[in-house]
Amino acid sequence: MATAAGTIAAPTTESVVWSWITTVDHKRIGALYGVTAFIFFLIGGIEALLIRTQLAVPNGNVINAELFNQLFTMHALTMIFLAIMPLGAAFFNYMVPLMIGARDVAFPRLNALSYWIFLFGGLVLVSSFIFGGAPDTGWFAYQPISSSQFSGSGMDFYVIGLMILGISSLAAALNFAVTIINLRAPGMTMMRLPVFIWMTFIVMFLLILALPVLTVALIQMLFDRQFTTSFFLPEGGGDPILWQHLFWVFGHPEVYILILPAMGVVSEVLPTFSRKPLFGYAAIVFAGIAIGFLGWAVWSHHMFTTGLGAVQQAVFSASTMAIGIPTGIKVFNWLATMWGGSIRFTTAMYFAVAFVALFTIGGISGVMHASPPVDQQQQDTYFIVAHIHYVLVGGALFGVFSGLYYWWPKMTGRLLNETLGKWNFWLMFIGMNLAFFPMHFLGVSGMPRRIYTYDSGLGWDFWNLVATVGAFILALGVLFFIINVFKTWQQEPDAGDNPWDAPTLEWATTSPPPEHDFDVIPEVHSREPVWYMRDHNLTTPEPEPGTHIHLPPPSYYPIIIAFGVLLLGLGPLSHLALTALGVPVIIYGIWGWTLEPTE
Amino acid sequence: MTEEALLRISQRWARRLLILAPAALFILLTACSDPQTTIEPASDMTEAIQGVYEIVFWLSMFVFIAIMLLTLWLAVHYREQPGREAIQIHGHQRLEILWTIIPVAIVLIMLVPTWQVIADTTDTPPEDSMVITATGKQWWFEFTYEGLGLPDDEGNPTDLVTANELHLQAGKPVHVLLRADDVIHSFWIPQLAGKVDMVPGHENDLWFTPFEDSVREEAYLGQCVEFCGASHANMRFRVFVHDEEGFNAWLENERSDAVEPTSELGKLGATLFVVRCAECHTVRGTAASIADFGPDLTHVGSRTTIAAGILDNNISNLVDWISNPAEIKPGINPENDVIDKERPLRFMRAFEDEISAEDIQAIAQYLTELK
Amino acid sequence: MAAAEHQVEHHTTTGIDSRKLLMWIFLGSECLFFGSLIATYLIFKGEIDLPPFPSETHVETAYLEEALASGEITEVHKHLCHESDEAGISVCEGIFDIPLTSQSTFVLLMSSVAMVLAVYGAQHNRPMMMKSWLLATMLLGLIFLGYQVYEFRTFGQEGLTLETSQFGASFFVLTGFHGTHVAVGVLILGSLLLASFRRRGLGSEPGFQVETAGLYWHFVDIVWIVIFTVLYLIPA
Amino acid sequence: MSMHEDHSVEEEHGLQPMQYVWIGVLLTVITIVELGASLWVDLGNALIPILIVLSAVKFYIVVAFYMHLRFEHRLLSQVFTGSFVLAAGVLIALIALFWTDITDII
Ligand code: HEA
Ligand code: HEA
Ligand code: HEC
Ligand code: CUA
Ligand SMILES: [Cu+2]
Repeated sequence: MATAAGTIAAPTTESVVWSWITTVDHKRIGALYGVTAFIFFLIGGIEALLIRTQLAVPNGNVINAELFNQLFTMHALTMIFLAIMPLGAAFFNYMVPLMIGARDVAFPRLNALSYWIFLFGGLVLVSSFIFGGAPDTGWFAYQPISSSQFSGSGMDFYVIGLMILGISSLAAALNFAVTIINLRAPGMTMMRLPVFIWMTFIVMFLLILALPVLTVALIQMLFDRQFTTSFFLPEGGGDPILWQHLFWVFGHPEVYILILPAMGVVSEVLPTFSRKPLFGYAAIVFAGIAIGFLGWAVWSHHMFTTGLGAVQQAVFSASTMAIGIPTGIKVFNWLATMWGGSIRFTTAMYFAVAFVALFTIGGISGVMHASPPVDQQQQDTYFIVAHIHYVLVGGALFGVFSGLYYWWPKMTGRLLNETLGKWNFWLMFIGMNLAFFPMHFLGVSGMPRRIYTYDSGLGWDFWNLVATVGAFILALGVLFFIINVFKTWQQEPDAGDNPWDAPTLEWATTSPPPEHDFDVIPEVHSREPVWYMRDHNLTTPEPEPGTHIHLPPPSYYPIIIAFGVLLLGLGPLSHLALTALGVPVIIYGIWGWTLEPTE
Repeated sequence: MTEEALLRISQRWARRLLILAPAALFILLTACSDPQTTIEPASDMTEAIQGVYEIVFWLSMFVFIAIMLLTLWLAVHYREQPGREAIQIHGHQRLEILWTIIPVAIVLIMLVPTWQVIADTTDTPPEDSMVITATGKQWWFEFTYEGLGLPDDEGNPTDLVTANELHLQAGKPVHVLLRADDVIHSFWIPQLAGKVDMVPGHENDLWFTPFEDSVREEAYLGQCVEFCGASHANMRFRVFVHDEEGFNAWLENERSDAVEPTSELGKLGATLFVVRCAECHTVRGTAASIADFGPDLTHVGSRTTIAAGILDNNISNLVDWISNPAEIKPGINPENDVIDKERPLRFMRAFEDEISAEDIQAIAQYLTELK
Repeated sequence: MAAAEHQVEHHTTTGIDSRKLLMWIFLGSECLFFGSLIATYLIFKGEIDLPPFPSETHVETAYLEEALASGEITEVHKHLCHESDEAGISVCEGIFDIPLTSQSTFVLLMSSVAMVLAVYGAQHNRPMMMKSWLLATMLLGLIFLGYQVYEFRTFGQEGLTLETSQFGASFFVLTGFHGTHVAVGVLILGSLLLASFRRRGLGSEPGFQVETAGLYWHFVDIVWIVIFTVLYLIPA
Repeated sequence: MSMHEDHSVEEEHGLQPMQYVWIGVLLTVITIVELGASLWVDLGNALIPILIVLSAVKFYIVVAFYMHLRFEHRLLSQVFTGSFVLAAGVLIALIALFWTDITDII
């Protein structure tokens, strides 16, 4: 293909590195997301271990106060924005087209663009450690402590990093929302979509609608810090509470963005290994939608102690507790899925069952501080830290691990070792409970969060030590996963197309799937298409000889545009000239992108 | 293994868990004896909170135990076994309705007392309250008792300013107005008052009445629990609840001017103090009584702790503090003062290079004599 | 054969073109973006108690003097106010020049008309119609931006800047981001126009590209419809 | 061939150029009415609701006709209206939290 005016030739080389850099294949992008996010997860985990080491004993002096504050801020930012969200992205990148029976996503290059922007945004955020200190005012960056008067350049990295990551997530969310609506296989109606797809779909809309609110808040913060406005600064007439509202209008939907993909994974794993269809499919789907909607009406429960007012407290406590109802419906349906089953306990199933139990614990403590008077005694104590880790580690992270064990054979063609897997699970499970259950006690004993040290004699010594030990056991569990991956990587692919006898469409193709996903896009007749084929003795149809499957060619432009976005963001951090440089790079990239032939 | 065997195992486990649950509860209850416990109320406000907490707690416990047992039982009972076929069902309407109704009921039972307490605690403060303004600053608390100072020359009541230690009278309602100078802090005395934030530019308040029987020698602990910078961990305060007599005695002393130092060393310290420290601190009744950047030190010698509840009040700690406060509270960094010239933060600086060790000793002696 | 391939490529479950769907969902996202900016403006609107005011406001003269003395406002701001007939009360002019903004609003409205005609041209295979209306849309967009630059400069001279007050901050950030959207729109239309002069024109289906760009353009227009009403027309 | 027909049928969903121009005129007229209401006549308390209704009408007209939403697949209007309603709901609630001290009312 001749070069279009003023653009580079489409990549043709087969070099490994370039083929990954220019790839637009959703499976490869999913893998990129997964590996990158897992590395960030290890970074976030090491940050957590440092925190726990410092807090192991009273008056610890492993790290100083300033560093501690950077650590817990970066720990949360890394885990939320660079680990759990992109791990979800890894799954939905890899799985959505396979599960709905499509050859790729609706906009393959946009998909690559999302990944590269995510990578650059993540690097910006993490690089703050070397450039004058990381953000240090907590992941929700309350004002005015995050204003230029009270905090250093770390918060600029926070603003820019989150903005860049926001662009990435928005692009991905648009892409996948369209893909799910528009690229379903024949017969794949909305009410036949796997629950994982449904949850992803809801998450996409939460992202699309919540991110702009965060972006606006960040823009205002940027103006406060870099220019002369005072949106949030009281002495200039601004209002620090406005930041809290804007942040949590985003922030609460965000926590459902983190948990819903995990709920989706579990809704796939439980029926597969119970060998029966999901109990109450429709109820689970509608409960998911209800959670998505209600999630918009509860944000002020993070602000019960800011002087909200009685009626506001009453309203927000009711809406918050109400979320327990659809969530409860899900929990009960998951349990009922196990009921009457013939449960095969693989590692994936262990993680899924543990998810149900641990998430419930976290949910219950959530409902406890949904009562404003109770929250007055729990807000900003370790009780909250316990809540968030039960839902985020026991919930989101366990969901991710369940998904990893479940889909690993599909993605690599290799089964993970089950013995190592059981070690992995039990260490993580025990470690997780040892680390986070005592935090309830600490909270009840009045231990505040975000303190870099504490005196002995307050009754906090013992449980802090237990928590630290638990954290290290948890880390050991993660280590077993890494070992498992390395060990099984040596083996020959042995998984077969459908090692679990699972019902959904991704198992109807080979493991790992061919570049074009399906030779022939199958026709879907039920919610469990593969079981349907099994029970009706159907086989996947052979491709007609001579048909040519059209696949989008690789492209340089995603990474070029992402680089432009990076320059744009680096401007406010170093020299505005970089921003000026970024604009032409982006324009050049878009120009080449639109002219590049995609056929 | 047969089904019965498994059933037996699961039942045994279920029983064990039932024993474990009270054990967990026991552990939770031991939190009571901890000095900063949130579940041993000593005022009307915290008792009202405790009332809701207990309802919420037991309901949560019920859900917790039920779900844990159910999960465990299902996992054990429906384990794959030779000859077992999974039942192919898709749902069960009546069951689904049932487990929608139960959570609705639980939520309603939680909401009613919640709303009740919200209404009670946000009503209006009692007429006869003692009014105290608590101001959060990086990283200490200033307390201003409205109208309790000595009357001025014209006989008008003045306010009484003190820091980091709050003295209350059992049975006497207090209305606390919450302010912040720099960033957001919060006011929390787990046993006496639920947390409310101190937000710059906003006027929050809370009120409570310490129980008649809450009088005790040792202090109730209070703490800032809203992240406020490097030394957020070091921003504490203490609350003493007296009977009427004790309170009046404290008040009598606190409102009067500073006592004259008696020792030679103390007298030397007094003169040094006026030169070195008066730019920030006030000691009423001396030449050092204009500045109000730092805590009022008029009766600092009568406090049990210094530096916002972090150090015991004794000479050696005072010396350490004056020599280099940043050593004790990270983030106390005079360099931060120059970020915005118009609104200096006025962190206390280190004096070890400015004042000789002997002189610091003298100042410390003086401060301990300010009973 | 080629036709068949084409069909496969563009087959979608719902029959909606994916790009169009993407644009509509994106516009949903933009609702929240501009909504948050407008909400910020409205939240601060109630707190403007010193000039410059958005629209004419009466204040106590003594209060103004005090603010002047304490440096909260400057002479520049004070000039917006003058004694009224009522004793002790000053009348402060509103800073908005509604007739002028009405003109720019009209311009933007007309650009929407031009845009819709360009889309019509693109969809009905009338390249000249498409090109000329695209050009017209762009020009009208640029004129709108010109008005905005002028407005910003005048406000600056009259003493309303980012730091003057919450009003200044939220006004400039809101309208500034709207302006940025218009500018991006002009760039998009410009590239379409430029691309349409190539031999291949806009490729096999110019209708979709122009239509999708048009959706964006109209959305930016309706955001202005809201801004014009909420900021300019509704009095303080 | 049949495909081609499909295509043109779909395109006829829009309006004719002159109709678009007339809609433009209508929008201009509404804008002038808005201006008139706010600058030249005194409507008292009715002003704000009138302005909001008028601009909502303009909003609707542009979305429905210029953006063709009336002629499109239902899904598109659902997506857009859904987002819009959510935005309006959440943000009006937010503004209300700042504007009213509801505690005073009861
Ligand atoms: C994955 C993330 C996630 C999830 C899913 C949740 C879910 C919930 N959260 Fe949580 N939350 C966080 C992450 C999450 N949260 C984080 C990160 C913070 C802290 C932010 C910070 O300050 O740093 C936080 C903080 C937080 C607060 C503020 C605390 C404070 O700062 O003082 C509150 C208060 O209401 C709350 C409530 C809830 C509730 C009611 C739910 C509900 O959705 C839970 C619903 C689930 C169940 C209830 C269990 C299953 C149901 C049944 C078995 C049915 C029967 C049960 C009942 C009817 C009770 N959360
Ligand atoms: C998804 C989100 C997520 C996840 C997964 C975690 C995981 C963990 N978190 Fe975190 N946490 C948050 C989100 C999360 N957290 C948030 C939002 C906050 C609030 C922050 C704030 O206040 O602003 C918080 C705060 C927080 C605190 C409170 C800090 C404070 O208030 O002072 C603590 C303290 O113990 C903690 C601990 C842990 C631990 C031990 C883990 C463990 O689960 C981590 C386990 C993982 C590992 C340990 C990685 C494995 C590492 C290895 C195997 C090492 C070997 C490898 C190599 C050398 C290559 N977290
Ligand atoms: C630039 C202002 C400044 C100067 C000068 C200053 N201080 Fe301070 N001082 C402070 C501030 C602010 C605090 C509160 C710090 C904290 O607790 O975090 C403080 C706290 C103290 C405390 C603890 C009070 C309490 O109630 O806990 C003592 C004692 C003290 N200063 C003594 C001195 C002495 C003695 C000097 C002079 C040698 C001095 N200060 C000079 C600002 C100052
Ligand atoms: Cu003050 Cu934390
Ligand atoms: Cu929340």
